[in-house]
Amino acid sequence: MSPLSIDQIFFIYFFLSLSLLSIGVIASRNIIHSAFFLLIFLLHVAAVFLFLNAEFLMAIQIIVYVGGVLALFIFAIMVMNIKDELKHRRFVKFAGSGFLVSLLFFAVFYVFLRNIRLETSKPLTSDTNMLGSLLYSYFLLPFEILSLVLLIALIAGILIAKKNPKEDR
Amino acid sequence: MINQYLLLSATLFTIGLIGFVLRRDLIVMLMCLEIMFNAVNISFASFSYYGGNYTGQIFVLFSIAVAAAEAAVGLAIVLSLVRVTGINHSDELRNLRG
Amino acid sequence: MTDNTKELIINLGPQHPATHGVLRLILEVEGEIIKKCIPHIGYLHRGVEKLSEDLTYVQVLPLTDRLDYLSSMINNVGFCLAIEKLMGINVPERAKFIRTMMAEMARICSHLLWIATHALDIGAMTVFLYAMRDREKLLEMFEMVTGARLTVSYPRIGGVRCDINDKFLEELEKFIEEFPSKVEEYETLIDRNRVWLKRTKGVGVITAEEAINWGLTGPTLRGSGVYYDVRKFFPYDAYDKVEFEVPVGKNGDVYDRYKCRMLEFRQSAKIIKQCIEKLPTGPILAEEAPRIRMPSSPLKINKEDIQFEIYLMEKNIEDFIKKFTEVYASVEAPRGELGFYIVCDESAKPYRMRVRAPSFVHAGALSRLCEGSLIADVIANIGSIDIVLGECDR
Amino acid sequence: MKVGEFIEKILMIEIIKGLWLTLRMLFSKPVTIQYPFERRKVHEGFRGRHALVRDPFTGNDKCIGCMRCTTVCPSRCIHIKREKRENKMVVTDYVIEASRCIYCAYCVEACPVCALVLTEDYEYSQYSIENLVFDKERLLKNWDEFTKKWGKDYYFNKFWQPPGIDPSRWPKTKREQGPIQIKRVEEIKREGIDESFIN
Amino acid sequence: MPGLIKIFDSNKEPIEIEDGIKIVPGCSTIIGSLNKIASWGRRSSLWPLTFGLACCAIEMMATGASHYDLDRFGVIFRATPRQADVMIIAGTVTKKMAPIIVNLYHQMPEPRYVIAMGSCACSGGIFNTYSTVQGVGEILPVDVYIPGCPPRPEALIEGILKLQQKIENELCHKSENFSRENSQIEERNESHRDSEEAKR
Amino acid sequence: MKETLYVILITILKTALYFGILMLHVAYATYAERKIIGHIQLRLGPMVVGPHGLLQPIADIIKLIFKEDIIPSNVDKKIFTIAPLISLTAALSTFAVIPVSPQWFIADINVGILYVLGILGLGTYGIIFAGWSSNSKYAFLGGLRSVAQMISYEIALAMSIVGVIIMAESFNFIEIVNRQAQYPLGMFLFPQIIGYFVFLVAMLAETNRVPFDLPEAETELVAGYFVEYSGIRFSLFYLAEYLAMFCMSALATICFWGGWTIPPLLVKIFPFLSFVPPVLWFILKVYLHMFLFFWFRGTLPRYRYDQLMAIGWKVLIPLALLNIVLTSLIKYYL
Amino acid sequence: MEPESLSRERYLSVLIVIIISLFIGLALLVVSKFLRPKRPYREKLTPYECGIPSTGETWDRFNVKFYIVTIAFVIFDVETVFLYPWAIVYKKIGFYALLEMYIFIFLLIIAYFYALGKRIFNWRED
Amino acid sequence: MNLIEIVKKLRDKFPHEVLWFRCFREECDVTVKKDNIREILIYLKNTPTLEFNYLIDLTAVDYLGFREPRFDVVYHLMSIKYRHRLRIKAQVPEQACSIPSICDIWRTAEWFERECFDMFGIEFKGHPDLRRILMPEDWEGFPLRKDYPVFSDLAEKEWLTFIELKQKAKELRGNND
Ligand code: SF4
Ligand code: SF4
Ligand code: SF4
Repeated sequence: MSPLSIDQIFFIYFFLSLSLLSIGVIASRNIIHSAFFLLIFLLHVAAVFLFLNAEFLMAIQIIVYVGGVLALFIFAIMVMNIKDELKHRRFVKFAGSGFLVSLLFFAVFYVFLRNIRLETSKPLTSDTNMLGSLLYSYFLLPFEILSLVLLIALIAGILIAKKNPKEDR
Repeated sequence: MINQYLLLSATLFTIGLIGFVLRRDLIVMLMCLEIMFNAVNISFASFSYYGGNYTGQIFVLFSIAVAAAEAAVGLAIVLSLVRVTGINHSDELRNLRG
Repeated sequence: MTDNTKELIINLGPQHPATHGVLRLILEVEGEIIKKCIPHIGYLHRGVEKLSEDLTYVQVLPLTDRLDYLSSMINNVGFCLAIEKLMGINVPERAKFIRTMMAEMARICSHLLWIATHALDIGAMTVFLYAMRDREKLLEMFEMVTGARLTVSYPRIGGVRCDINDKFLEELEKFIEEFPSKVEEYETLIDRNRVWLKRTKGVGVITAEEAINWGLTGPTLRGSGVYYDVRKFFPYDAYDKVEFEVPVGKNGDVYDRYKCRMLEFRQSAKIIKQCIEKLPTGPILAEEAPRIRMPSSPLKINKEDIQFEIYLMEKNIEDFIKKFTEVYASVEAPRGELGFYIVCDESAKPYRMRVRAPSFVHAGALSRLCEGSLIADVIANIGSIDIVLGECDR
Repeated sequence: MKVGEFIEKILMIEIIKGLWLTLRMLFSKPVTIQYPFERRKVHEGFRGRHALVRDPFTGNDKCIGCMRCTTVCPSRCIHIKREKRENKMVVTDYVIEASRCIYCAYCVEACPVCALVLTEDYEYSQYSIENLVFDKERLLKNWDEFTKKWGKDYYFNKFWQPPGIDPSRWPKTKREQGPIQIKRVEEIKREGIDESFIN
Repeated sequence: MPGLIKIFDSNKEPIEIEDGIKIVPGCSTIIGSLNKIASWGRRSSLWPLTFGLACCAIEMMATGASHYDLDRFGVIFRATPRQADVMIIAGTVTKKMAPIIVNLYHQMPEPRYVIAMGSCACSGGIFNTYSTVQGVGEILPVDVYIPGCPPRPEALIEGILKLQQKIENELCHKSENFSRENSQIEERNESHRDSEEAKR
Repeated sequence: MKETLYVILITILKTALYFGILMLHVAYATYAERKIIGHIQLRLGPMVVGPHGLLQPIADIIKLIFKEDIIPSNVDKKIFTIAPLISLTAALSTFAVIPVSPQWFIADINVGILYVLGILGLGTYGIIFAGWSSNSKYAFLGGLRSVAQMISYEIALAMSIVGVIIMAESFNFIEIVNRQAQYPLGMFLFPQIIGYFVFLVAMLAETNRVPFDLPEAETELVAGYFVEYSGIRFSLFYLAEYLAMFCMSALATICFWGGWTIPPLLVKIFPFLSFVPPVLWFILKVYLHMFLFFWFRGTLPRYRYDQLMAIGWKVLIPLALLNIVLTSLIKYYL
Repeated sequence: MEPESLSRERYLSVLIVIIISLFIGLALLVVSKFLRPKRPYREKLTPYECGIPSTGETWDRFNVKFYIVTIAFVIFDVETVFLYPWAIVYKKIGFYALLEMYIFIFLLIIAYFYALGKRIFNWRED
Repeated sequence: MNLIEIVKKLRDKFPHEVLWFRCFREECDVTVKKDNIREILIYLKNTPTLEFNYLIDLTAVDYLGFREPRFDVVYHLMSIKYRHRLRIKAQVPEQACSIPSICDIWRTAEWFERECFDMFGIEFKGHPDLRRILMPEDWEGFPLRKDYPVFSDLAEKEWLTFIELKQKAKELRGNND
């Protein structure tokens, strides 16, 4: 193995860029910039899925996250006033302590993760057929439950959003 | 090899968490949630890859779906909050309660 | 606690592809739904009324061309009618028929431009070009007779400016022959098209009563089901000698207004046909018509024609009453009733000329038509009331 | 909804009809006139650029300085300077602001000697507004330019004697006006045409 | 084209050799041919702003329609000034409208041209009244004047062709009349923007 | 390592070639549009620049390159700059996986169809960002309308393709085309007629074309989301729009018209047709769809945007679902 | 196609294409940057609003009725995604898969009708 | 009922309002005092035998130097049912330059009155939104008054914005040439 294979180089790139992008999301003053960073972030995650031989997941990531969820976010941003955010502080009052707690979290993570070994001889190949077969046979029940979850989410979403504030008063 | 992916996942998760805890803006908080979801998905996928079975991937699939549902409901809540109270900041909401 | 949304204020025009010139609308929208629509006009206010006080009656005539520049012929006719009424001139028959014919040509011309722009506004760009193609033929015919395509200055006080010849009549006949099929062409593209129906039906509804209250005229009024047409109510020129119907709508929406105008195409063609058939021979200018160099001496108005009774004023007002005679004459312009109110002080220049412009009234009614609709409907509404800013702002 | 209508709606008959129409048009001949390469013939009497008629005999303009055109002009864009010389009015300067003119041809109609004409020329856009103020020279030049293009030997403007109008309304000089000989007398002489033919 | 001049010859100023025509000494070949290309492009695709004021606008529409078809010359109407190259002022400019026209003119990217169509736009025409501007030349630099009331569609086309000729003859883009102290203003804008951002 | 470099080099060359040809096509698609619409309207379209106006698109591009590019004050400068790039990149990179013949493609990935769907949706973000960042109300409304359009039609588009996937049992483009070659007409068009209809309508909506050209509706929103864009940035949007049209046409061709397959039935009747190279056949089909775009533009009025959403949700999605159910049933029992 | 052949090379090509696409856009921008005139000044940079100086805020809180549709969109999007793997495998798995998906679609239709009943697609009316 | 009868009827109803009437070329105009103009118009509109339900036009005329109440506000009424027109004129003096608004009787009067205000400076009492309509908001003077200049050169009466505009244009041009 050469000191840095192409894969390695890419991984380092993705590591850095993903970290930076996510920092960009949380640190941007302007929400639409956050959304933009999130867009690139999600695309990068899709690329990472490729490295894990999850071709289908990449496509789904792009379609659902980039095409769906992000649209929802951007739309919400467009509907709401962003000027507020620009005028106000970006972070909550107890920012310091929250930061520390999170770092602690990371430390714990790190300690645990360091020791995981899961090296099989033959890494997974990409086969959507297999994935589908599994999904619709072995994971039948979760799948149906999921569809219920989605139904409920839709109903809940509509119920919550449709509520007319004028009637409340 | 899996460690590097897990490390990546952990890093992203932490960043998301930091954002979630620190940011005031509800929409950004939801975005951070998405980052965390993605971080978890990466680890799932890497488990699947290195573990040699598809369960992880299927979990990612489910997780993506749930994340979408979460985002939908979450944003609906945020939006109706904003519509009713005009506030989209977490700490102000907290003040509202108290 | 309020609903925390604000209206977005959008400024539509004066430079906007769909405002037919320089109309400006200020729209307060919520989402895309219009809460309030405030028309602003005056961007083409050229001071015609004031300027005409400084010109002789004959010189004012070319000015009227430039009021409603889509149907300048009809404007000219309206102005001439007013002056003829004032001076008591009897227009020769032939001139009357020629005027009627020309006026109907101008109506077709104007409606063609209307359907063109209306369709373009709603997105059917091809109708625009087809209509313009046929309009071009009419313009060419205008050019043949009058020497200009748009600003014709053709009618004259007491008649028309020059006679028409057989070649013109031939071409006109040919045009009228094939015109209905051309109208069908436009209708194929839009009339039953589902997109068009969706965009026009039930949009910008105004009831008959409201339409009268808002002072709408012409096809815009008739679309709401009110039967009022100057050509029928107060016939002028040769309109009492030709047969035609006045199409009337029902619902008062954009579609009905559109339909009214589409039917008027055919009626106009019918009128022209009759005019060609019935065209008498004879002079085209009345004997007593003023010369092109209007006399600077007082205008001859027979004082016997003025009847008056004074009730509450001292007698010395009598001179005043005799000095200032006034008339109001109106024509059915493509947009509606175009009236000229002329106050004459016996000089060669009008003391006051007032143009009652249908576009002005219609533009005022826009705020009523647009409220509660969407931005796209505003465009459809502007198209359906067919305003010309030159006339609106004068 | 009737069945027929329903079927029509499902099959989108009206849209297909529209599409068929446009398809037909796609293959029919365009009506475009390719202007700089081919021109539509302008109808006689089109009210275009001004010109002063050049008298074929004298080679000069025919204006007698009666000022009728100035008074009749609605946009007041004709300016005439006159001088009294040897008991005769002489027009020293004749200016038309073409950029103000509205091309109503009142001046043409009013002129008792048919000295003025709105030619069928229409291509005279300019880079500078000063070039749109025509003085006497320019107006005569306009006439020359126009006649060069005209192609016929005679020219007659419709607004000199609007057809259908009782000639008794015109001054005598105008009643007698016939078509204008375009070529100059010298040229005619050179070509040897009978002089009595003119007028 | 200041950009080019900067690349090839940064310290030479263009000099004016004729009215409206400027050349840059010493860097003729490259700039010359590029310029030719540029002016060919500009000339061949003049996009006017959809902007009608009065009667003349109707003739302008007719010019765009099938019989005359401006598209033949690559002329297509754009609705926003940002994408337009030429402003055809078709109709009477009133005093109320004047600021708007000037505003629109300013919003057009350079190089930009103005055609005054019709007597009204050229000089106010018959409307010598209290409310009309006597010629758009009073408020804007006009490139081509087209007389007529309204000018025939052919006349408008001829005017556009004249403008094309003018563009072709430009060796460098004509000196913009309204671009005084641009750099300063730009700097001011930039600093303004920065300070706004800093405020946040 | 070396191999990879080799692959990279080849790909770059291939891409350059492919894109070069593609760009030429795009440029001349604008020309074709002007010509076709011109003739529909009894005009001639570009005539003067070059013989029959053939150099017109080139002149346009040159003009735009040499044109000043205004970034108005108060816009969100970063997003304003990036937005057209997003649109263009999204539109261009879909072509990475679109094969034009069995041999001609840049990359042949297994989930090609999903990739194209996903990336095409990305182009909308360019529009949204452009509308949002322009600080102009028209642009803003254009952006909003774009969202509305996207949320109404993306699902219909995605669902309309499910039928094809059921028939082809693959996400791979080449596989899909090969499957169609087994049919006598060489296309899924007839079994999938409902799906095709839905796809066609959704395709028009996705590419913002008449009758769904609301985000840039000229007579309503002036120029919609690119109101403030000038010069080269505007041309990037323009390019992206036409690229998206090409991409959609290619997608329709591959999914419903059998890509480069020559209908076997036709070959039987006219054997000489088999000598026509598949690429030509493919391009022909693509241009057929491009022609449809232009033709509709020349014929139809524009929908209002609540109606447009209603059509997407109330007509197309039920139709697409119906198509899925029918196809799966028939396919299962066949 | 054998699954083993998922080589990253293919995606490498995709990546290259993406990079080249970006590059084309950037190149156009950069080239034009050197060629075009640049003379910004205050009037030129004002936002366009039909010639009138802009009034009011563009980035303001803005009431859009159809954001509920967006929620429905996301949910439906997810559901569509699950149709894809099913579409290629259901025949192999057998009738169960078909049935399962019909149940799924049925739930989808319930959701659809719920949304329809709540009139969220008629957003203009309320 | 012909026009003369209508006028007679009107006079009987409002004996203290009608100043005079005149008939010329089959048109009648009635000059009235301005104070009760609303009542007169409402009467004309709502009386079943008259039913002048349509306001064609509303304008004003300036008789500067000819008559004392300087302005006439002119209403053109029409009855769609009976097909006749009537002209009502109300005298408005220069000093108390105002007249009751009739916006609530006919909505169309809203703009007509605004125009009248814009052009003549006649104030319509009770108008909901009396602003200039044709001229810019900050324009000075009332153009259609007889003492207002016709021609473009307004000298010191010129609209300030336009002066600025011209000034700026000149300045910018001067800098370059
Ligand atoms: S044509 Fe009319 S405006 Fe022109 S100079 Fe003659 S009279 Fe005057
Ligand atoms: S009317 Fe004729 S003769 Fe008299 S001044 Fe004018 S041009 Fe000369
Ligand atoms: S020049 Fe003539 S046609 Fe043109 S706008 Fe002025 S008056 Fe109208």
